[in-house]
Amino acid sequence: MIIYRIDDRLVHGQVIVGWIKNLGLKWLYLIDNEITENQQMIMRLTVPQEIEFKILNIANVKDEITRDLSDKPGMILVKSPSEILSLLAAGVKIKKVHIGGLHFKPGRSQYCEFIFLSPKEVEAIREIISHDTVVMVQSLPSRREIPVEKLIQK
Amino acid sequence: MIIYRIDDRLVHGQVIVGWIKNLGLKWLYLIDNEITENQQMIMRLTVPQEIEFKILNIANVKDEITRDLSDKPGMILVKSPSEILSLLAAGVKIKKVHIGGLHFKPGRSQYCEFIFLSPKEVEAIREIISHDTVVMVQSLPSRREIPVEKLIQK
Amino acid sequence: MIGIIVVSHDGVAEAMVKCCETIIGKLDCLETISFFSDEHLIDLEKKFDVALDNLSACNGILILIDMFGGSPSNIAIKKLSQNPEIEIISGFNIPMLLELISRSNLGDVKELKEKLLNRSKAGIIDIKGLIKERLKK
Amino acid sequence: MIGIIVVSHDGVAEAMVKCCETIIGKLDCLETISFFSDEHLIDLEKKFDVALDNLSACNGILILIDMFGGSPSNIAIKKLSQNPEIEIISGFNIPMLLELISRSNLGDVKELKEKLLNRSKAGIIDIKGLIKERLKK
Repeated sequence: MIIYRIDDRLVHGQVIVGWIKNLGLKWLYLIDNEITENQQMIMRLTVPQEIEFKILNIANVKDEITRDLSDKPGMILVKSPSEILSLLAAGVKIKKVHIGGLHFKPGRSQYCEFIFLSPKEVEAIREIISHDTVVMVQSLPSRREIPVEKLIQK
Repeated sequence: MIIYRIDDRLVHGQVIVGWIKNLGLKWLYLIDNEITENQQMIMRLTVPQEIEFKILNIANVKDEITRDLSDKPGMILVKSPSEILSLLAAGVKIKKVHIGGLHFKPGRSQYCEFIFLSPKEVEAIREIISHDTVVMVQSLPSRREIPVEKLIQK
Repeated sequence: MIGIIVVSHDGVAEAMVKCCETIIGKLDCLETISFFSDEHLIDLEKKFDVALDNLSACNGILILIDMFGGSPSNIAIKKLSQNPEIEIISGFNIPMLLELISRSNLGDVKELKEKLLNRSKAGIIDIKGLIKERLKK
Repeated sequence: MIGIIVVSHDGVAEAMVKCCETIIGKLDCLETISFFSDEHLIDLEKKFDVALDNLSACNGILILIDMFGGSPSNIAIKKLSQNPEIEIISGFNIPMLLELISRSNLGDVKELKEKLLNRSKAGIIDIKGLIKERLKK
């Protein structure tokens, strides 16, 4: 089981406690080209030591993902829809993506309590869906999944 | 120093932490004729072990109070103004009384955030004042003392 | 299911439970009680009785109180004196509540109590000390 | 005076500090920060910067966070990486905050940190166990 999660808070309580501890996930890969060294250090310090944690550049991700990850449950975490598009473009097969949280910043409009999107991000989501990837809004395992189409259709 | 406090929550956080711990009081005497055995047991369990704690009947209080208590700082705690009147009637000299909290119950009207009084209690307070005892409203040592007259004058 | 009552002064119980629900999700059989500065002890005891009544079908009751010696603590101990099966822990924090919300349908109330005592103390961390230790590795 | 920042998700910090003020009184040089479910990390960091700026005249900064590994924790650690004098404790509870509010103008920030670590753990009590022990005496 691989959970693909979009969450601009990156590694935080919902991810660590709500998903990884709660579902017993074994690994967490963060895929991001823009993350600072300081952020990387903080994450390496705070992710529980028993979790296999990697921070990957999008360019390197294919090699890492081609080995069979699905024998152990884990999560691939990105900060926005565009990283998912890059993964798809690199040939990674993704059946389902969860949007766990995209929070307010200038240029984004609100779609639900914890989802704010820019027009560009809405377009990126539509493109993800066009790859036959299901996109669900879900903050926590215990919460209901909502198809993102329900929120972004006009 | 003896602090006389009227507080219908009796022994609780403000008394234990806010007054006794904070001011370093050495003893706490609760004077009450109506307290149940169960309440007594709970209080004996929860008052910090290093505090000299007694629960006294109003009838017995004179003997206890005639010995010089004022060499160690402490508190005399009662649940309503009428116990203070009984102390005064028994000949105890009281310079000042603090009303720390008298909370809503049917028949009482509100005078400030934590002071609700019945007409009978207002009368009892006036009688206390007539003994040349100052009556101040004060929940915590760090809060301003307010003369009760300011609240009960019409 | 173990019935849980989280009790505090001034809305702390509600805020902390809501915080945990944001991080991890909802827990059934959990009641929160707050005691406000204008309330009489009688009102607090009524709230306890309502909560205990709501949880009457549960196997075991665990009451979490903000601090030992306050009014919530006094009433919780009174309830314990009426029902010796109740367990009470003081000093709850977010790590304790998170552990609770992930676990409460496992084990009996005494096991849960031990888990929560351990987890809440383990969640009190000198972060700089922890970081120094991890950087050594 | 030591500057204190109490940080949590969802209004917990404010509710807990208010609760302690009801029990014991007010503390100067204390800032509270809450992080809500609709906010971006950038907003949380701005709140930290405002609080640190308000406390810039203090001798030492102690940050109390609700849990290790959450967003408040991540930003607190980021601030520590910019100012190694900061101290951080996770898992605060009411006994910790009460100790803090009675004590914070005594000693330096490291002593205060040790006191609070001890006091908060000591405030996590199995009440039934404590009662049994006291009844034995």
